Parts: sequence; C-alpha cells; structure tokens
Amino acid sequence: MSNVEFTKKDFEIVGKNIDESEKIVRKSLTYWQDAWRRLKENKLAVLGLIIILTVLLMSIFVPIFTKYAYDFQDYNAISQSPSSEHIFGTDNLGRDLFSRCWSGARTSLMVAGIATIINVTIGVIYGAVSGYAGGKVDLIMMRIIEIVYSIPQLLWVILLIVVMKPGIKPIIIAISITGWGGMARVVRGQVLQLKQMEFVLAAKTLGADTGRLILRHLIPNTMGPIIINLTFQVPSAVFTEAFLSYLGLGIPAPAASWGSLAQSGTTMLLIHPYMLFFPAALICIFMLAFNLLGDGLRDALDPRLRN
Amino acid sequence: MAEDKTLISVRNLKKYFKVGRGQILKAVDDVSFDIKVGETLGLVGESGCGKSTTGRTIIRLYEPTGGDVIFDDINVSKLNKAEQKKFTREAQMIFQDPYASLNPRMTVTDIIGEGIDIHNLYTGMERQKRIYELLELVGLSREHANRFPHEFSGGQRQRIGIARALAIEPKFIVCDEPISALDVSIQAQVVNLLQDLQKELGLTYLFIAHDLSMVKHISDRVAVMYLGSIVELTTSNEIYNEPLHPYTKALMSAVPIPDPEVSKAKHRILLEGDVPSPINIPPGCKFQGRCPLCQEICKMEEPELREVKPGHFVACHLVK
Amino acid sequence: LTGCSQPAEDTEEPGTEEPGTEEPGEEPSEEPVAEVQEMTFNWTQEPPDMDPQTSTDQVSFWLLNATLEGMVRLNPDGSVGEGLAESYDISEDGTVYTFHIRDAKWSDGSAITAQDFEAAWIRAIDPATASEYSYQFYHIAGAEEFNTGATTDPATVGIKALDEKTLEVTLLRPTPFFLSLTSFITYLPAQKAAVEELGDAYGTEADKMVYSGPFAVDEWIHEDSLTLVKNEMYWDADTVKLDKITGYMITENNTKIQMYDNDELDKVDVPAEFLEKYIDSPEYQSIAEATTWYLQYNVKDKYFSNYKMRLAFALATDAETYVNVVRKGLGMVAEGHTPPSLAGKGHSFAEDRTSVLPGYDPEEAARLFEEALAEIGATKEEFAADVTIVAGEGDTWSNIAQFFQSQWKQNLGVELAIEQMSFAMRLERYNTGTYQITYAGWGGDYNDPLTFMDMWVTDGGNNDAYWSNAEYDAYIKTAIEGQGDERIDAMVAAEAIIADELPIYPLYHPNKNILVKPYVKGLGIYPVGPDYDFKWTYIEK
Amino acid sequence: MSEIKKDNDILLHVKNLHVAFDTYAGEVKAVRGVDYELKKGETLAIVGESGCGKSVSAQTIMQLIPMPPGKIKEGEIIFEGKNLLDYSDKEMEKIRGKDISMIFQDPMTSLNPTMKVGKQIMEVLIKHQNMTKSEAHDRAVEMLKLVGLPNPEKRAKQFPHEYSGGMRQRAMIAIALACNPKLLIADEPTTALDVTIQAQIMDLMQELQDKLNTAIILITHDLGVVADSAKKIAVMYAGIIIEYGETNDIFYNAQHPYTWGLLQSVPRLDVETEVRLVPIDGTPPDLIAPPKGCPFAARCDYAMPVCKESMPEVSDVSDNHYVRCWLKHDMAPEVVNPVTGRRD
Amino acid sequence: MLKYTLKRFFIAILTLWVIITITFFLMHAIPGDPFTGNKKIPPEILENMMAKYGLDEPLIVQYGKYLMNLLKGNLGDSMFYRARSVNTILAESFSVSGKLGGMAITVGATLGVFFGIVAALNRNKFFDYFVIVLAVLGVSVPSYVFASLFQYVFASKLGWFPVARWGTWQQAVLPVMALGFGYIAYIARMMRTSMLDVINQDYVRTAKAKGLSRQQVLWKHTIRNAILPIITILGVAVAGILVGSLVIENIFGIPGLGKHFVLSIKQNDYYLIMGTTIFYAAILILMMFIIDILYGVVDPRIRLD
Ligand SMILES: Nc1ncnc2c1ncn2[C@@H]1O[C@H](COP(=O)(O)OP(=O)(O)OP(=O)(O)O)[C@@H](O)[C@H]1O
Ligand SMILES: Nc1ncnc2c1ncn2[C@@H]1O[C@H](COP(=O)(O)OP(=O)(O)OP(=O)(O)O)[C@@H](O)[C@H]1O
Ligand SMILES: [Mg+2]
Ligand SMILES: [Mg+2]
Repeated sequence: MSNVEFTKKDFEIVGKNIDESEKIVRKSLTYWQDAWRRLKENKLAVLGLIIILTVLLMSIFVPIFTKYAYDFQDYNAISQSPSSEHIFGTDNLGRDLFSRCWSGARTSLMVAGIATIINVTIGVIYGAVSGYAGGKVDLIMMRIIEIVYSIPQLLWVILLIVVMKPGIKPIIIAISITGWGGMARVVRGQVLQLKQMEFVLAAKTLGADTGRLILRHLIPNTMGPIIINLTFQVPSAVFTEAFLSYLGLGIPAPAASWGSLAQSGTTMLLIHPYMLFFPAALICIFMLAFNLLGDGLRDALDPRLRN
Repeated sequence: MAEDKTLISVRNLKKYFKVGRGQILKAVDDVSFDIKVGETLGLVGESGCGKSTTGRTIIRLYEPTGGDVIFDDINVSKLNKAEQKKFTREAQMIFQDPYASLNPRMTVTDIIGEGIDIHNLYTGMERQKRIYELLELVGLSREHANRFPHEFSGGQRQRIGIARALAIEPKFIVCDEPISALDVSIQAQVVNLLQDLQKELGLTYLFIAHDLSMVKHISDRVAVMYLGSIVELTTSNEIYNEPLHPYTKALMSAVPIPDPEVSKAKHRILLEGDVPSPINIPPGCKFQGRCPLCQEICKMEEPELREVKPGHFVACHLVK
Repeated sequence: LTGCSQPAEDTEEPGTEEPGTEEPGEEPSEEPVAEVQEMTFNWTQEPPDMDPQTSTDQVSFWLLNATLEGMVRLNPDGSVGEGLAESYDISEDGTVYTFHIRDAKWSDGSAITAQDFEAAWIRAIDPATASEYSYQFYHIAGAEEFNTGATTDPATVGIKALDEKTLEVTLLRPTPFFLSLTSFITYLPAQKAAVEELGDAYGTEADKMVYSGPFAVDEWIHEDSLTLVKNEMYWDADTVKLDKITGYMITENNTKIQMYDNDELDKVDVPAEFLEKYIDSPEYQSIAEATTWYLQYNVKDKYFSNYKMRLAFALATDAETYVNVVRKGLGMVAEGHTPPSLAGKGHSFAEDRTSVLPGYDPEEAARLFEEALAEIGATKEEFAADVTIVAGEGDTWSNIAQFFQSQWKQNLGVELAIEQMSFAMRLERYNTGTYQITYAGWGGDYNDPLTFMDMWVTDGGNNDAYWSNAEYDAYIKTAIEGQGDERIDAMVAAEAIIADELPIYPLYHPNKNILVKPYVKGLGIYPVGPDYDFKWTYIEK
Repeated sequence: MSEIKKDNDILLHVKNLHVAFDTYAGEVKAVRGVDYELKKGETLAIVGESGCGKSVSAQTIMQLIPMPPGKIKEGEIIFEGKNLLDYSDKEMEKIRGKDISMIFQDPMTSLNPTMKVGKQIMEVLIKHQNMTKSEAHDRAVEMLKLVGLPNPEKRAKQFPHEYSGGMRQRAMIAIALACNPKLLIADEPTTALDVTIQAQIMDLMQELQDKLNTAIILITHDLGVVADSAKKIAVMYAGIIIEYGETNDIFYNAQHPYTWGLLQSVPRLDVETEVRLVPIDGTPPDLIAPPKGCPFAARCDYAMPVCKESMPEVSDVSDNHYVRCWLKHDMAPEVVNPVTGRRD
Repeated sequence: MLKYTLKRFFIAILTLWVIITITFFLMHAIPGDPFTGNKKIPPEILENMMAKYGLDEPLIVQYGKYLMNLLKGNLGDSMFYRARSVNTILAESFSVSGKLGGMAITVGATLGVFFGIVAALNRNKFFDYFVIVLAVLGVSVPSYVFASLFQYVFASKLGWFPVARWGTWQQAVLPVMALGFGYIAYIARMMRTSMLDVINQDYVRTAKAKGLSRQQVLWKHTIRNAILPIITILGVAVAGILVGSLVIENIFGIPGLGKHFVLSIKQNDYYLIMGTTIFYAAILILMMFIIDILYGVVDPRIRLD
C-alpha cells in the first residue's frame, strides 16, 4: 500500500473513543426474541408451529361453517367412504367424520389445554417449593409424587366420574392428578441448580424474601425447561384422553374427541379403515407438530447453544 | 485513609457444612478479624479454603455455626427479621462470576432496581433517575438500562453487579473475587472503580481474591487463609516484604512477576502436593502435610493466631 | 361376566353373544367324517369359576356344559334330551321327582352316584357356599329356608339320595320346567369326593376337576388357552366325534376375526361392526336369541313416574330404524316383552300374544312430552339437566346410546347426557334406583315365558323399574302356580299390562351372529342356557 | 543464506491463518491472519485477552476445531516442512498425540470422567507406540510418576473425579507427553489452578521440556506466567498478532500501545503500591463485525484517524520483533513509550 | 452402601404403605362390590358371600387384616377368578408380561440407542431427519393403532406371523415390535440429544487430540458417556413396560398383567386391585433403586451416600 493516500491529518493523535469500543454491535435481543429468532431458523420447528396453528384455526372454524352438524345422524348415509360430500366419510350412525374430527379437535385441544395449564401451575409451584426448600421437605414432597404416580389412575377416574357428573371436568381432573408430577420434577431439578447461582444469592443479599426469590428469580429462569415440558404435556394429555376413551371413560357422547374417534375407528379398522385413518392421522400430525416444536424449542432455549 | 473506628468485628466465626454420611466439612473454622471504617481487608488463599464462605457468613447468607459478627457495635448474629433487613442495607456483596451473578431474565434496570424496590427507597421517576445515576457512577450509560445481561461484556457486567450493590447505599461490601473472572486489561478498570467508589462513598471492603498482586494493591491489610483458618494477617506491604508463615512465604514466591529478569532471579518455594480436603482434617497444624519445615509439634497442636509484631498476626509454631 | 341370562348385558357388545338355534342335534348322517377330529374355538376370556355350584358366567357355563352332565341334557332345539338320568318318575301331583341314574362313570373311573347329586345340590344352597344361583333351587321344598339360614339342617331339604342310583326330589309345587332346569349349570354335580378333598381349590386347574360330560379339560393355561379332549368315560362316548377342542381367550374383535380369516379359529362371533363384511358369506349364521332389549324407566323417578312421559319416550323411539340401522337388521323388532322363540300353547308364546306395543309416532310423542312436563311442572331445560341415559361401556354401547340420544333430541327436543359405565357400576345404579332411563336386556334362563314375565312382579329381585301393579302380580302368580293354557293366558294378559303401563318399552330381539368354518358340523347352539354344545359336533372331510 | 540454516530447525510455521465460525448471529472471524514460527525445543507464548482467538489458532494446528461451524478460510500450517491442512483425517490421527499434543484449559472437563486415568494414558501409547496393554500400563505409571504424582500405581487405577485440579492437570500433561511429542500446545494450562499449584505445573513443564527438547506453544492471558519460561511471545488482539518478539523485546521494548497497556494494567507484587492502576478502557471488538482499521483503535490512547480507516502493516522492529501499528509509520508522530519512559 | 440400601429400603416400605393405604380406601369408595353380577342377589345370599370374603367387617378391620396378610406375603384371593390367589395370578401373568416387556425394552433400547447415535453423527443430514421423524412418529402414534396395523399388515395380509397369541417366537415378533416401537422412538431421541451433548465435551476433544481414530473416540469416549443419561430414564420405562400393556396384550391375546390393572378395577376385584397396585409400585421403586445403583456403577462420579 502506498503512502500517497495518507495526509498529515491522518496521523494526528486523537486518542481513544471508549463509547465506540463499548458499543454493542449485536442487536439488542431479549432472551425470548433471541429464542424466537433461533426457532425461526429451525425449519422443522416452524413447520410444527404452522401445523399447530392450522389445527387450532380449523378446530375453531370448521365446526362453525360445516354443512353437517357433528352430531347429525343421517341414516341414509351410514358408513360411507370418503367422497366429495363427506370428505372424511361417515361413521356407523351416518355422521359426517370431517365435522366430527374437527369438533373432536376442539374437545381434545380444550382438554389438553386446560389440563396442561393446571399441570403447569401445580407442577411449577410444587417443584419450585420442593427444590427451594430442599432437605427433608424435598424428600417428602418427592415421595408424594411417587405415591400419586403409583396409585392407579383408573381408580381416580372412576371415582371422579362417580362423584361428579360425567363430562369434560372429571377427565381434566383425572389427567391433572398425575400429570403435574413430571413438571414438578423438572422444575425442582432446575431450582436445585439455580438456587446455588450467584444471582439468587445476590437477591438474597439485597433482602429479597422467599416469595420474591421463587417468583422473580427461580421460576423465570426455569421457563425454558417448563416450556419444553409443556410441549410434551399437551400431547400426553391428548393421549391420556384417548386412553380413557379406549376404556370407555372418555368424553361423553355425542361430543367427539380425537381419542374417542380413533378408538371407534380402531374397531372398524378391518372394514372401514378410513374411520381410523383420519382421526389417527390428525393425532399423529398434531403430535408430530408438537414434538417438532418441542425439539426446536429445546434447542432454541438451551443457553448452552446460545451465541 | 482508614479511620480508627472498627466497623466490623468477626469473632471466632465458624461455619460447618453437613456433607452426607454424617461428615462435617469445616469450611470456616474459628476465624477472627476486625475491619475498620473505610478500610479494605484483603482475604487470600487457595481455592476451597473458605474465603467465600467467610464472606457469605458475615453478611448472613449462611447461618454461622458459631461465633459472632459485630457490625457497627451491633451483634448481627442475633437479629430479628426487621433488624436483619436493615442490616442487609448496610452490608452488600459483589460476586465472582459476572455471568452467573446477574439474572438473565431481568433488564439492567430491574437488576439494579431490585434492592430499591425491596427496601422501598424510591419509586416512579425517582427510581429511574437513581438507576441512571448508578449506571453513570459505575461508568455505564443510560442506554444500557433496558438491555439484558447477556449483551454485556464481563467487565460491564461486573459494573452492573457493583451498581446493584450500591443501589441501597451500603457501608460495607464483601467483594468476592470480583475480578477473577475478568481479563487482565479489564481487571484494572474494575479495581479502579472500586477504589474510586470507596473514596467517594467512604465504603469498607472485604476484598476476597486469590491474585496476590491485586490484593496487595487494593488492600490496606491482608489476611491469608488456609483450610478454613487464618494463618497470617498483617498490612499489605509487610505480607510481601516480610511474610512469616511458611505457607505465606510459598504463596508469595509463587506469584508470577511479569518481568523476565526479576522472575528468573526469583527463588520459588515449591510446595509438595495439593490442599487437602477440609473434611477430616488431621489434628495439629493444617499446613503440616505440605510444609517444608514441619516439626513434631506441628503434628500435635494446632497453632493459634498470635500477634508476633504490632499488627502482624501469625499462626505458626515455628515463628517466634 | 354374564350369566346364562342377562338383565343388561356384559361389557362387550350388547346383543352379539346369546343363544339361538342351529339345526337340532341331528345324527351325523351320510356326510364323510374327517380323520382328525379337532377344532379351535374362542372362549373369549378366562373362565372365572369352574365350580358348577358357584359359577355364574357365560364362558364357564360353556365349559361346564361340555365337561359335566346333569340329570338331563338339552337338545340343541331346547327340548329335554337324555342325561345321566336313565329314567325318572313324577308323582301324581307333580311335586316329587324320582331320578334313576344310569350306570355312568366319572372320568376317574368311579361311578356317578345319587350321593354326588345330593351333595352338590345341598352344597349349592348351603349358605357357606355363597352360591349366587342358589335361588334356582327354591322350587325345592325347604331349599329357601336352608339357604337363608332359617333352618340349618340339610335334612329338611327335599333332596334325598335313596340309594346309590336313586335321587328323590320334593318340590314345593308342581313346576313344569323343573326337568329342563336340572340341565342348568348349578344343577350339574361336581364329584363329591373331589370337592371334599380339594375344597376351595376344586375347579381351579385342569387336574383339580373330575368330569362326567362328553369332554374333559386337557390343558388349561390361565388366561391364554384351555383345551378340551374327548372324555372316554362318558356314558355316551360313542356319540361324541370330536377328539379335541383347542380354545383361546381372545377378547379383541379385530383379532378374533382376523384369526378366523387366517384359519386360526374355526368359529367366531361376528361383532355388529363386521356384519356388513360377512353377511353374504356362506360361513355366516344368524340365529335368533331368546333375549329382549328394552328401554327401562325408573318408575319411581320424578319424571318417569308420569305415564305420559314414558309413553312419549316410547313413541319417540323408532325401533324399526334402530334394528335396521344400528343393529344392521339382524334381529327382530320386538312386539312384546317375551321373545318369539319361547314356547307357548302351541308353537310359540309370541303367536299367542301377538303385537301389543305402541309404534313410532314422533308428533304424538312431542305433544305428550309437553303435556307430561306441564303436569310435572318442569321445563325442558330442567329436564335435560336432570335426566341422563345410563349405558354400558364400549363402542357398541356408545353407538346405541347415541342413537337414542339423537332420536329424542330430534323428536322431543331435549339432548340427554349419556353416562357410560362399567357393568358393575351400572348394576349398582339399577339396584339403588339412581337412574332415570336406560337400555337393558334380558336373556331367558329356561324355555318358558315365565323366565321373562316374572321379572316385573312387585319388589321382584330384578324389577329395576320399581314398577308395581297388583293385577300383574296376580297374573304372574297364576303363571307360576297354574297349569297348562291357564298359565299362558295369564302371561298374555300380563304382557298387555306391560304394554299399557310401559315400565319398559321392548325394542329388539337380537340374533346371534357367528361364522363357522364349513367343515364344522353339528355345533349345537341353544336358544336358552349355555349357548353351545359340542357333543354332536364333528369335522367334515 | 541464514534463512536456509534457520529453516532446518524450524518445526512449525503458521502462515496467514484465517479461521471463522458460522453462528446464528453471523460469521465470527476468530482468527484473521496469524503468522509465527517455532523452532525445536523453543517456547512460544501467545498472550492476549479472552476471545481474541488464541485457542482457536492453536486448535487449528491439530485440526480440532469443530467443523462445521468452524472453517479454515486461508493459510498454511507447515509442520516439519509439510502443510498439515492438506492431510487427510487418517494422516492427522498419526500426528495427533504423537508429534503434536495438547493440554487444555480446563482440567476439570478435559478428562473422560468414566475412564480410569491410567487407561486414558495407555490409550495414546497403544495407539502410537504399538505397545501391548501391560507395556502401556507400565509406561503410564511411569509417566504419572514423571509428572510428580505420588503413588502412581494406585493413582492410575482411579477416576478423574478422585483427583484434585492440580493432579488432573498433571495427568493431562502425562497424556500429552506420553509419546515424546515434538510440539506441545499448552492452552492456558494453569488458569484454573491456584498459584502454588501453578508454580508446580510450570516448573514441571519446564523440566520436561529440558529433558525431552519439546517445542511448546504456551497460551495464556497472564504475562507473568510467561516471563521466565517463554523464548518468544506473540501478543494477540481480536484475531491478529499485533506484536511478536523475543521475550525481552516484549517486556522491555514493547512497541504496541496494547502491549503497553497490558504491561501496565497489572499491579506487581515486587513494586510498592502505586496509587492507581492504568487500565485499558473499553472492551475488545465483537469479532462478528471487526472494525476495518486497527481493532485496538477505539481503546488506544494514541489512536489516529488512519487507525480507524485501515489495518496497519507489519513493521519490523528488529530481527525477531515485529509490530502492527500505525505509530511505526514514517508519518506518525513520535510518542513516549509509557513502560520504559523512552522515546523510540 | 449397606446403610444407604437400608435407608432406601425403609423409605420404600413407608412409601408402599402409604400407597397401599390410599388405594385400599379409594377402592372401597367405588360403588358396587365384587359380587355385583348378573342377577340381583337375594340379600341373604349376598350376606353369605360378603361374610365368606370378610367384607362384612368394618373397613378398618378389613384393612388391618389385609396388612397382616400382606406381611406374610399373602396378597389374598381374587374375588372374580374363584379361589385363584392373587400371588399366583400376578406370578403367572408377570412371567408373560415380563418376557414381552423384557424383549420390547431390549429391542427398544438397542435400536433406540443405535438410531440415536447414527442421527447425532449425521446431524442435520438426511438420516438425522429420518430418525427425528421416526422418533416423533413412534411417540405420536397411539400404540393400539400400531399394534392393529402391524397385525393387519404382517399377519392378516402378508401372513408372515400369526395374528395373535403367545408362545412361539413368531408370535412374539409383532407384539414386541408394537410395544417396543414407542421405546425405540423415545430412546433414540434421548440418545441423540445426549450424544450431541457429549460430542461437544472437552474430553472428547482430548480424545481426538490423542490421535485416536474416529471409531475409537466414538466407542470409548462418546457413546459410553452418552449412554449414562439413558440409564436414568430406563428406570421408569422398564417399570412401566414390565407390568404389561393392556392395549398390546388385548390386541394380541397375550395372557399378561396389563389387563388386570383395568379389569380388576372394573370388576371391583379388591385384592387383585391391591395386588396389581402394590406390584407396580414395588417394581417402580425397585427399578428406581436398581437404576441408582447401576448409575453409580457405570458413572464413577456418582457414589451413593
Ligand atoms: N453450601 C455448601 N455446602 C457444602 N460445602 C460447601 C458449601 N459451600 C462451600 N462448601 C465447601 O466449603 C469449602 C470452602 O468453600 P469456599 O467457597 O468458601 O472456598 P473459597 O475459598 O471461596 O474457594 P474459591 O477460591 O474456589 O472460591 C469448600 O471445600 C467447599 O466445597
Ligand atoms: N465453536 C465455536 N463456534 C462459534 N464461535 C467460536 C467457536 N469457538 C470459538 N469461537 C469464537 O472464536 C473467538 C476466539 O475464541 P478463542 O477460544 O480462540 O479465544 P481465546 O483467545 O482462547 O479466549 P480464552 O482466553 O477465553 O480462552 C471467540 O470470539 C469465540 O466466541
Ligand atoms: Mg470463592
Ligand atoms: Mg482459550
């Protein structure tokens, strides 16, 4: 390079420019913005998200605009294979399966949604308290989870259905009775680690009380694992509901749910496979989407993978 | 610069941890020292010797197993809840790890403001103003207020940590290795800041570090810890010029000097082996296993911390 | 699970597994008989109780009927055939039966004696045995008193072994169907010696039973399979052709059908869902069952104590569509409570009775419903909130209940909630009268309309409708104590009362739908009793 | 003429090395043109602050950086006259652990927690020296003894978690030296250790180097550590070597303002307490978007407009001492070296 | 170790006792009794039957008696299967379920680990996506759908295997696959994550720096360490799979334990309900314990105290 370009002025000492050196080059991103950005780069996760949203929208709108009510029995159209009139076919009471599948989606998603909210709330609080308290309290609280797990779920369900009117409520409660344990364990594990972290000690030094520590410091920092666990809770609730349907303890008729549709579909597998195919396919696709999203979230929320 | 009034007085402080199988880990074992108002006491020693535990027990992050801490003539080991809260305002802490010590889900404003909120010092606009002031005090700018910790470099984060501690206007700060995790070029920034703040606000520090050069630089007096006990305590010049305890001597000789000539000329006392585990410490002097001068008596009796010269305390049988 | 009769069916699929008739056990005529006489069968589940005196369930009944012999054995057409009684005498007044036991042997080679019968029957009514079916012996003098503990001396019971081969039974009153009742499973004796030796363990393993029937249990792998082999000691062993029946315990419909298709089973029931696929198959058989399914109201209920309400629900239910659509047309629309196959004066009771029920009339139903509600003083909303349909478990049940739900929604304008529950819980609801409307079924125990008609007497054990009608009770008394046509007339009159008052609304008499491989011949299928008889079964070449 | 003679003992020559990583945020240009050479038996120290590319440049020699996301964009690594970047995986395996070996920064995580320490040493022996198991075992014990572990027989049978930090680092050294490598790369071998242990380890390395005539690349951010052990020092900043020279050149005749800052910002135990430290203000640049000029310009007391505009060329100070700074330019003003107090 | 085991044992017993107590009373709260059968039983007869099984006594007395029997290792007799002891029922059906579950978990673990490894090694390549999708399918498709499909395709249509039942190896193939599939998926996923984690560990880099070949690094350093977390999740999985799957056993007509968990409750078969619950809880607790011990053995860092 030649000196010709330089002038005397280029060589006057001007000194440092600290502001510039401390300027933050990277865009200001919150944890969530950053996670979202990284999630967006994960094509499979985005696909999962799109599917979930589509399913949600369909479950809202299809039952509103459908030509056939989900419970309308057309005795002249019993067990019809898919056609332009009934794109998923009809069941053995002549009901339109397309309409039933989407109104079933409503039920299943509602059950899963509410059960998940309950599970998350209980699980997070229980886990946080157990992990934070530690020692004997922790030991006992963890044993309680084990106990709740070991008592047959079916006993609870049957009892609930006896005590309450059958319907969506006892099923949600039944799913919740055991479902929160997993979440509680995850949160507890995290809290056990976090409570040793210096920022928690710092808050303690500032005089923060237990409630503040748990709510402001511990729980927000378990959000990643909580959300990931949540993406597994939703499918697991759909599954449990399906299993209860298998046992005949599902959502009361004529309401449909994915579980009950797949369950009745299975009995018809050899004769009208489409009756199983559509609900089963929907369950699978939805689960697939949730799992893809869950995996994507795990990557996006994992601090170790952050740059 | 230190006044003569004692701000904090640690008396026979003990902190034991229970670690499975009924074993006891004596992290801090009978430690006593005073810190005067406006003074910086350096605390050095090898990893795991109980420096952090000492610091944390003093500000009551840990419940002491024994001993007392007298702060401003009040025995803080025996406080009720309200008094305890008042005490937290007086004594604060700066932590070692600039990455782990800031809650990643909170903005800088929230982090610094937390103490203000807890103690209801300011609200609304005043709170915000105070936060800006603090940011500027530690050499950051207002623009940083709404950012998240992960966007900052280590030195900047450490300054946020300092601002957080200063927010509630403490008198006394335990600096637990505030510079160990920082780059050399950044360490000086933080050390200077701490010194400036001390002058400006009349703060008293307990400065924990394992970098002896830095401790010597910042402290008025230095205490050397080994396996939960203080083995030597004196002024920072004397500890370098005239270390008396064999461990302090070895420690001093091992500190690298960034000057090839001095460094080559220097005689290093190499110690054998590592620091033993603080569980099941054998009777006698804790340093006996590595001490090049170990005698019979060292294996029998634990030496007491004695004042061998005015203001120079040593715990060694061999020092007369 | 289900007995040979059923007030409301088993948990599986209503209306698919009950007796019917094939061609009566005619002689294996000129058809060529195969070398290997073995067949496979599906027991569907583990027989829970193989002690004849305590057994109550369908599967155990099949097996006990194949391995034990009573005083008589029913012919597949339901008529009384030959059993261990070589002959019997009935006293003039029809109350004393004297059985003469033939020279037959247990499978262990010992002789079958009158003492075996005496001990078994006494054991059946011994309170300590706690047999559910002990009331089947209440026709015998002193049996009820002994069973309920009013007396503790078995000698007061009218069952006496006069000698090794003679048994004398004293009845309370002439009971025309008593002879056929002795073929009922609880009347089949377990060997006295074996019971005394084994105690509670009797009937729990293949080697813990002794056999007197055409077959013996060869191997019993619990919950997996149970194999029968020909009992060479059987008194009529020459008639028995089959050497071996390998039976599995497959519950799942898809599985058993596929096993049949794959030649892993020789006979299978066709669940309703599969009918359309097999209905044209030559292997398919559909046999009328002596069973009735009906809507049952709780007459004590606030709403259904109102006659108009019951009538409204009856009129609002399209039995025709139900049978044709939901039941795929397999069976009959009910014309009364008693199914057609039971004997009456001449051919069948149904012919004597003819159709008595009101038919489908949705407009009238809607009108009556409004009136009934007005009389009760309730709104439709209250009604819908209070009333549920109690139903059984499983998919078929769900379909049935939803059919009614839809019918009533359409015709009466109320959508009732469906409560599906396990069999045990459903029974509990019936027994405690905590239900309003349900769909229930009843299968006959013996070949007489009384097995249906005596259900609805005031405070009758199975009167879950809690209905009471003095006139009806009187007719049934006549039916029990009377003789000949007088009885039939009384029961025809009683049917009319049911149709008038509608404690129940009979809908449907199902068929038993089965697939049998073409080479399996002579499988006896009973309209009442233990369903299947293998005594005359053989494999064609 | 002297060039040729020199070439003969040159063991390693890194030429114009550029390494980058693809990340979500963009391409991190971790190493942006690094040149140095190393003779047999000599110690080269690379100093510089965290994140300036020391480890990456060193790991690139052994091709241990994860690829992807890492990629070598340019440059040559000539080891004993052959360019290692042309080697296949299989060929590299023969070099690693045998001719070149490496000690990593963190002794806590660099040993396999589920394998006995002895076995971890044996592995490398079996691989490269064709030893039988028992030969390798004996040699492993010998190595543990060599690095000063008491009770080596027993220690060989223990797992890493049963070792203290200093012992683990010694085990790492034993692994690295097991095959008498020609080149040892020590990436901050003592950072995680206490001073007394650090002194032991540095001593040990020195001793072994004397015995085995191994060339060492010693990576550190602490100038004190290298003062008496290194022959040459490379000072790195933001992915480039900004000054390179013999140890004495760097300590007593540094030319780059960053090196000055580095030397001044640390307090010295042997000097009476100064009133204030002289810090280097500001923070190093983000390597995703490094400035186009001198990366140090924003923090440099002597920055000139030209510094922000273009990257300074390499200027030779003396035979083995060069610097990248515009102050060396003919047109630049003369400044006082704050370390020596002299005017250069 | 001994002290630890004793302590664990004590806690386990305590936990079991609580489970037993809660289940006992919950179960009695369910309407109906074991004898709710076809016909309404005359009250006198019902009394006889209740007396025979001791159900006429106050609940608390029944509970006490049950515990006494339990201490003797006697789980009582089934009320549905006449005179069959719960011990025998559990033993017989567990011998089947255990085998089926054992095979399924073996297949699941082996294939799962294999897939997980291969996927991690081919991160973001075709095989990785293939495994992800396969894994997710395995978790998302209800097992009865799989089982029914397998049965239909491989038995009914292709005739490769028998439709149902248990005994020969041919009969085992389909149920083992159907039951194992979910586990393959689950484990493959965990293994993949764990592998990706370990691949980036410093000690793997050390191993590479030693000049070990790709295979050596993989086998001796990466896989060995990556498998450790899998072991922890196996505990619950094994407990679950060993006690059988109602769905799979029903579909393939396998005389396993699974159905007792459901049927016993539906039939109010009190002692069988208790038996299955205790059995499951005990296996679960035992598995957790075994896994803890095992984990301590394979991971030298973890020593029990
Ligand atoms: N919460 C705790 N439970 C059990 N042991 C602890 C706990 N905190 C500290 N210790 C132990 O106490 C001893 C002293 O720890 P401390 O953290 O005070 O050392 P330190 O001197 O600060 O070391 P470093 O320089 O590594 O920070 C160590 O052996 C440590 O393992
Ligand atoms: N695998 C990677 N992916 C992305 N960026 C990386 C990776 N490894 C290193 N870097 C980046 O390369 C730059 C140089 O890193 P390097 O590890 O060489 O620093 P260093 O000088 O060794 O620092 P330290 O003293 O902290 O070890 C850093 O900015 C780092 O973020
Ligand atoms: Mg510390
Ligand atoms: Mg590095």
